[in-house]
Amino acid sequence: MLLREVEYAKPSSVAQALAILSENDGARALAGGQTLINVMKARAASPDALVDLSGLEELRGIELGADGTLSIGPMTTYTELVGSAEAKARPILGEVCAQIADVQVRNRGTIGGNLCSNDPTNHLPPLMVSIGAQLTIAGRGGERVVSADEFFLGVYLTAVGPGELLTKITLPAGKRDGFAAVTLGVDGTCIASAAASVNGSLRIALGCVDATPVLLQPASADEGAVREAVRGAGLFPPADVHASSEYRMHLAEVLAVRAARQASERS
Amino acid sequence: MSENAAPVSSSRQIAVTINGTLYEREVEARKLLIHFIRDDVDLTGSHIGCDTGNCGACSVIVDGTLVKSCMMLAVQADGSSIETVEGLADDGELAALQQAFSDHHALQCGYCTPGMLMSATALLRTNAHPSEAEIRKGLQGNICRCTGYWNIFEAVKTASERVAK
Amino acid sequence: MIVEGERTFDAARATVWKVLSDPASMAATMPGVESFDIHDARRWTANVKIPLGLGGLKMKIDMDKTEERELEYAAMQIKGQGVGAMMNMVTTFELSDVAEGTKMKWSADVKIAGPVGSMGQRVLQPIVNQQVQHVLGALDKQVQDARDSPQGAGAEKD
Amino acid sequence: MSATTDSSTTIAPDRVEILAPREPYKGQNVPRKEDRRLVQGQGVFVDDIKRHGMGYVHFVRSPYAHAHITAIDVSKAESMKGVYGTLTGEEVASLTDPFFQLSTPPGAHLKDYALALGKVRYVGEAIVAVVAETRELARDASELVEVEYEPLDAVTDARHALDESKPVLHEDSGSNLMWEGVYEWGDLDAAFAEADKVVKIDELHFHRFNSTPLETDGALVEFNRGTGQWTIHTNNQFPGFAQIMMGPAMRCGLDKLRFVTQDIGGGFGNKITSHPQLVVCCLLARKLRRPVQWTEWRTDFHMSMSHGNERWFHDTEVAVKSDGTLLGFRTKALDDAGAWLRYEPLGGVIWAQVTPGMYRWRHIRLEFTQVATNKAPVSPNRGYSRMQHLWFTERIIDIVAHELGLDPIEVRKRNYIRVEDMPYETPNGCVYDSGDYAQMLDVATELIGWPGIEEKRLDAAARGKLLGVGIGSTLDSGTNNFGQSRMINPELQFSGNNEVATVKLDIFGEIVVTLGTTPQGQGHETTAGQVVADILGCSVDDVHVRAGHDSYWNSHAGFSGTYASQFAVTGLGAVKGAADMLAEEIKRLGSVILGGVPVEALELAEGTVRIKDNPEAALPFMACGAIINANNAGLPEDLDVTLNCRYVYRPPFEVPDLERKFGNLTLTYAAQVHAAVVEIDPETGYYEVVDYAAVDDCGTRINPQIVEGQVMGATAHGLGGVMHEIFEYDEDGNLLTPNFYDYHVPHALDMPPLKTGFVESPSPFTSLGTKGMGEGGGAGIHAVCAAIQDALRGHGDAIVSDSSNPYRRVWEMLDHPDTAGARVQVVDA
Repeated sequence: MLLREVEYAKPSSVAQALAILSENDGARALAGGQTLINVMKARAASPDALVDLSGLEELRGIELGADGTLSIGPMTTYTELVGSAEAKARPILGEVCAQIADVQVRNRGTIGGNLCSNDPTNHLPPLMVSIGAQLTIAGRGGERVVSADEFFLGVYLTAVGPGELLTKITLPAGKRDGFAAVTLGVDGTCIASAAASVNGSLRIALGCVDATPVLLQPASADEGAVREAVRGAGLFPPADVHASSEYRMHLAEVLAVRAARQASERS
Repeated sequence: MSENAAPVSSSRQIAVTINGTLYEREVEARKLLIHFIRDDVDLTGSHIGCDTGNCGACSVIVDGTLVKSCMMLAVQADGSSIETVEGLADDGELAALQQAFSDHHALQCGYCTPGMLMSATALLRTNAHPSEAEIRKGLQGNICRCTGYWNIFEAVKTASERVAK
Repeated sequence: MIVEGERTFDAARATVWKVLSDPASMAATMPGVESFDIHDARRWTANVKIPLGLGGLKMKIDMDKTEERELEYAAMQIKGQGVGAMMNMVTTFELSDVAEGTKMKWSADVKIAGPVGSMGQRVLQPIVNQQVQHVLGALDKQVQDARDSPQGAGAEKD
Repeated sequence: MSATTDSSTTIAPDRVEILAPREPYKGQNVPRKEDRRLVQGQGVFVDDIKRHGMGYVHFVRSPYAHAHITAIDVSKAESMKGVYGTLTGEEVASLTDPFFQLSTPPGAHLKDYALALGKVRYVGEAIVAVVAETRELARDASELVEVEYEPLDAVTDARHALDESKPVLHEDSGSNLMWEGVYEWGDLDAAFAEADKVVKIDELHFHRFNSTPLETDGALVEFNRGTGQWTIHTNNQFPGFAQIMMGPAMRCGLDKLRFVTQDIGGGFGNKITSHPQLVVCCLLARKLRRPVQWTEWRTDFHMSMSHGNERWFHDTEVAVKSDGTLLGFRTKALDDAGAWLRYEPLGGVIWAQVTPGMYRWRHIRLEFTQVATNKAPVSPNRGYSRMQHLWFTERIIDIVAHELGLDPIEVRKRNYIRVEDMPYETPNGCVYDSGDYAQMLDVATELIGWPGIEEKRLDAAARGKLLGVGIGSTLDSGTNNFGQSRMINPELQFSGNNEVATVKLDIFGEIVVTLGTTPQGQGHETTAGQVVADILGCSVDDVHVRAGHDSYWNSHAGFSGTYASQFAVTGLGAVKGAADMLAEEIKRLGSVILGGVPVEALELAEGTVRIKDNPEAALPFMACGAIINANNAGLPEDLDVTLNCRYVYRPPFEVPDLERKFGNLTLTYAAQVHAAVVEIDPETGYYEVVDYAAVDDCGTRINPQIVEGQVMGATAHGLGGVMHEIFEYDEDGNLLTPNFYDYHVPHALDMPPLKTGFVESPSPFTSLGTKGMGEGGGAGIHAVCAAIQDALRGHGDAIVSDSSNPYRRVWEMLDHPDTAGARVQVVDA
C-alpha cells in the first residue's frame, strides 16, 4: 500500500496522452493498473507521473474484419474479451482471458496492460506470439507496426518506448489454437505455460521460461517433434519457490505438447 | 471533459457518490481508492487484507462494476457512483445475501465478509441462478481464512433461491 | 543467484583487459547510467536508472576491484543501493587466448534485497539476466571501439 | 432445570452426527449474535479506530538477514514536513529492559528489545519507527532514514545452525543453541528387544507456514499523562501474555496497560506475539504526546511475524511387531525458532500434550533441540507444536504400513487407544478424557466410500491419473496446564489455567455478560448467550454479551485470551459458574419477595423467578434488578445478593513431576479423523484433492454450526499448508514468499468437496461436557501426505518426507523417488 508521490493526468485524446508521455520523462501510461499499481505499492518502481488512459474511447473496442481479422483496442478489458461475440472469431482469446486472475481483475485489467507489462507469468504474451499478432505502436512521430515476435524485450519491457503507446492489437483469422498451463492453485498464477497455433504452420510460444515468450516452430505437431523442439531451444528457465529450472524445463515440454495437441485437434 | 483535459497534477478535487451520498474531497493522486473510502470518508466496512491485490477484502462496486479498490486510485473514481457493504442493507433490513451468510455461518471473524458480499452481490446481478461452479468462479478473487468457503457457497446458493421466490 | 558464461571477443587480450580495467569504459557498459565518479583505478561510483517498463529503478552503484592478475583475472565487488532494492554482486572475469581472439569466462553472484524482492523471483531473475546481457553486449562494443581506436592499436602492439 | 432431549444418530450421504443430549439452547444452531454487525460492515477492527491528531507509525525494516548496524541517521526523516518523530533501538534500550525470557540458558541470555539494537537478525526486522501525519508520509519519511549495515553470513538451515563454521546470531547466548531437553518414558530397550522389526527413517521435515489471518497486526495507543496509563486498542489475541511481557520491560504495573479490543480479523495463534510492536507504540505515544496508530501491511506480516515452528525429525527408529503392533519410537527433533524466542521455547514441551498421538505405544524417547536461525521468529500457529508432532506420528504409521505391506487403516485400528481404555493415561501422564477413535475412522472411510476405492483408482488410471487415499488422525488438546512451562524452565512460576466471566442483572432486568476472552470469529457472544439462557431460563435474545475484551472490565485474569482450544472449557466454564451464581441469588431474592417460599420451591423460567407449583406467583427479572439496584430499602440485612456475579473458572491441575516430565498437561482431548482422496497428474506432478471427509469429536457441542465452521476452517488451513503455503528462504535469508503473490492460500476454486462427521463423547472432566476445539491438529496435512504416498505406490514408491508437497515436490518424487523421498530401512530386531 502507500504509493510514493506521483503526478496524474487523464488525457482526453491519444494525441494528448502522447504529448504528456513524451514531455515528461518518467511518465508512464496507466491502463487497468492491475499490475502497475501493485508494483507501485511495493515501491519497487515509481513512475514520476501516471497518464490514465481510461478516458480514451479510441483505445477500446473489438472489431471483426471481413477477412476474419480481429482488431482490439488495448484498453479492452479481459471481461469484455470473454463476453464479446466478435472475439469468438478467435475462441482461444476468451478462453484464456477467463482463466486470468479473478472477476475483479478481469473487470479492470486490459489486454494492452497485460502485453505491455509482460510479467513472465502473464497469459497473453505467449498467446499473442503463437497467434502471430501484430501490434500497432503510436508515438508523436506517427505509427509503426511490430509483430508479437519482436514486441517483448524483457520483464516489464516491450517495444513500446518512452513517449509511445500501444494503440491496437491485430489478430489474423484462425481458430486452431491451444493453451496449456500449470498454475499455482486452480486458475492461479502460471508456473509454466505454452500457447500453440496451427493456422498454417505450427507456432508454439512458451511462457515463464524466460524474460520473454520463447517461440518454437517445429515441423509437425506430433509429440516427438514438439518435445525435440523444446529440448533444442537452449532454454535455461528461471528457478523460484514454485519450480526449479529443471522442473520448468520439463513442464515446458509437457505443456507444449498439450497446447499443440489441443490446437491441432480443433477444427 | 475540460476538467479531464490533461493538467498533470499531484492532487485534485474529486466528487464521488458512495451509497447515494456525494463526497467532494481534495485527494493526492497517489491515494488508493480504499484509503479514500476508509480514511477520508470513514466508511470502514471495506477492509484491507493484503498489499498485492490478491485478497479482495476491499472489493466494492464502481459504476456497476466489481473492482478491488486497492488497485484503483481515488482520483480515477472521480464522478463515479460506488457501492460498499454499508449500502447493502435497506435501513436495518438485511439484504438476502447478508441474511443467508448469517443463516449458513458463512462468516467467522467477518473481516473478508464485506468484500465477499460485494462479490456475491455482483455475481447475482449478472447471474441470478449460479451453479456451484459459477459461484466458486465468482468468488475466486476473495480470500477467506476462516470458513474454508463451503458455507459461503451454500449461503450464495440460498440467497439466489430466496430472491427468486 | 549465480549467472555465468563465456564470451569470445575478436580482439587481443590486452585490448579486452584494457576495457575491463578502465572504469570509464566499464561504466559505459552499465544500463541507464546517469552519472559516475571515478575515485581511483580500483573504485568508482555510478548513478544508474535501470530501465523497467513500469518506471526506472534508481540505484547508486559502488564498484570495487578486489583482486586482479594483469591480463588474466579480475574480481569486483559491486554494491547497489536504491530505495526499491539493494544489490550485492561479486563478479569475476578470466581471460585467455583463443584462435578467434580472446575468451572471457565470467561469473556473477548476484544478491538482491529490499522491496523489489517482494515482487518475487519470477521477476528478479529474468531482470538480472536481462541486465547481464545488456552489459555483455555493451562490453562487445567497448572492446571493438578500443580495438579500432589508435590507443587500442597501440595496446595491441605492446 | 431445562428440558433435555435424548441422544440421537443421524446419517446423511455427506454428514453423519452421533449426538449427546441437548437443551433448549445448548446444542442448537442458534444464529450468531456477532453476525448482524459484521455483515453490515459495522464491526470495529483495530484499523477502523481513529483519534484526533493521531500519528501513523511506519517501521524501517532490515533488508538483510544478518548484519551489524554501524550507523543510523534519522535527521533527514525527522526534518521532513509532516513528520512527528522517530524511535530507535538505542532509545528503546534506554527506556525499557529486555523482554523476560522463558528459556533456561543459553536461550535465557538473549537480550530482546522492541527494536533491533546494533544488529539485525532477519529480513524485515524492525530497526526504526517513524511517525507522521499520514500513512503515506510515514512511509516516505522511513525511506529517508539512513542505516549503514555490515552484512554477515546468514544461518538459514537449522541442520547447520550449530556448525562451528556458522556465524552466531546472539553473542550473549554463545551459540545458536537456544534450548534442549531429553524426554524418555517407558523402557526403550525392552521395546526394541520385543520388536520383530525396527523401521528406521533418516529424516522427516515439517515446513514453515502460518495461518495468515486476513487482518494483520495493528494497534492504536493513547497515553494518559495524568494517570500514566496507556490504552492499547489492539488485535493481540492473548492480552494476558502481552501484559506479562510488556509490564516488566516498560517498568510499569500491569494495570497501567489497558488492553481493549472489539473485533479481530482472525488470529489462529499468529496474533500472540505482537508485544514488541506494542511497546514501540506505547513509547511513541508518550514521547510524541499524541495517539499513535500502527497497521502492519501484508508483506510486513509475512516477513516478520509469527511463522509456525519448522521442525526436523532425525534418526527415527520405530519398534514394531510383524502384525503392525507399535511398541515405541525414538527420534531427535530439531526445532527452528527463527531469530528470537518470542513465545519459545514453549514449543519444546507443548508437543508432549500428545506424545503418543492416538496410539497405545508406551515406550518413547524424544531428544528436543531448538536453534536460532536468521528467519522470522516463530510463534504459536493453529495446532501449535502438536501439529508438528502429530504429523510425525501419522507419518510413522503410514511409513510402517508401507514398509511392512500392511493396510494403514488396519494398523491404525490395531494401535488406536480404545474406547474401553478411556480415560487413558499416556506414558507421560496426560489423561485422554474420552473418545472412540475407531468409530470415527469408520465414519470417515464410510463418507469417502472406502469400499469402492479400488474401482475409483482404476477409473482415475483410465484418465491417466494416479489416485491415492490417506488418513490423518489427530488430537486437539485444549486447556493448557501452564505448569508444563516448568519442564522448559523450572524457575517459571506458572501453573494451572483460568478464565473469568461476569453475569449480572441490571437495574431494568437486562442480563449482561462480560468475558475475559478475545474472540476472532469463534462466536463467543453467541455460545455464552446459549449457556446463560439455559441456566436463567430466558431467551438467548435477552442475554446481552458485551463484544470484545477490555482488561478494565472486571473480567480479566492472568491467562485471559483466546488461544489453545480452550473457550468451550475455560470461557464457558466461567460463564456457567457466574450464571449459576446469579441464578442462585435471584432465587434467594425471590424467596424473600415471594413471602419466604423455600429456594427449592422456586424455578427460573420465561425471564422470571417463580414458584414451581404456582407459576402465577412470579417475579420478573426486571423487578429483581430494580429491587437490588434501586429499591432496596427494607431488605433483610443478611440477604447477601448483588445480582452481579463474577466467577473464575480454574481447571483441576497438579504441577507436573519435573524429574520424570510426567503429568496431565491439558484437560481435554478433542479428536479428528480426516480422509483425503487425491488425483495426481503423473506428467506434471499437479494434483487435486477430489474427495474429503472430516470427522470430529469435541464432546458436547454448544453450537454445532459453529463447531462445524471451525472444523471446515482448520481443514482448509491443512490443505493450504500441505499443498501451497510455505515461508521459504533462500541461502541469503531472503523470504521468497513475502506476500500473496507467491504465498498461495486456498481460493474458492481450490476447495475440494467436503463431507463432515460428528461424534459427541462428552468430556467427564468439564462442567458442560465440552472440549476445547478449533485447531484440529493439522489432520488435512497428514491425510494428504498419506494420500500422495498411496498414489505413488507402484510409481516409484517414494516415501513422503516433507509436510510441504507443492507440485514440484510431487513431480520430484515421481521423477527421482530414491532421492526425493525419505530414506527408510527395515531391519529385523
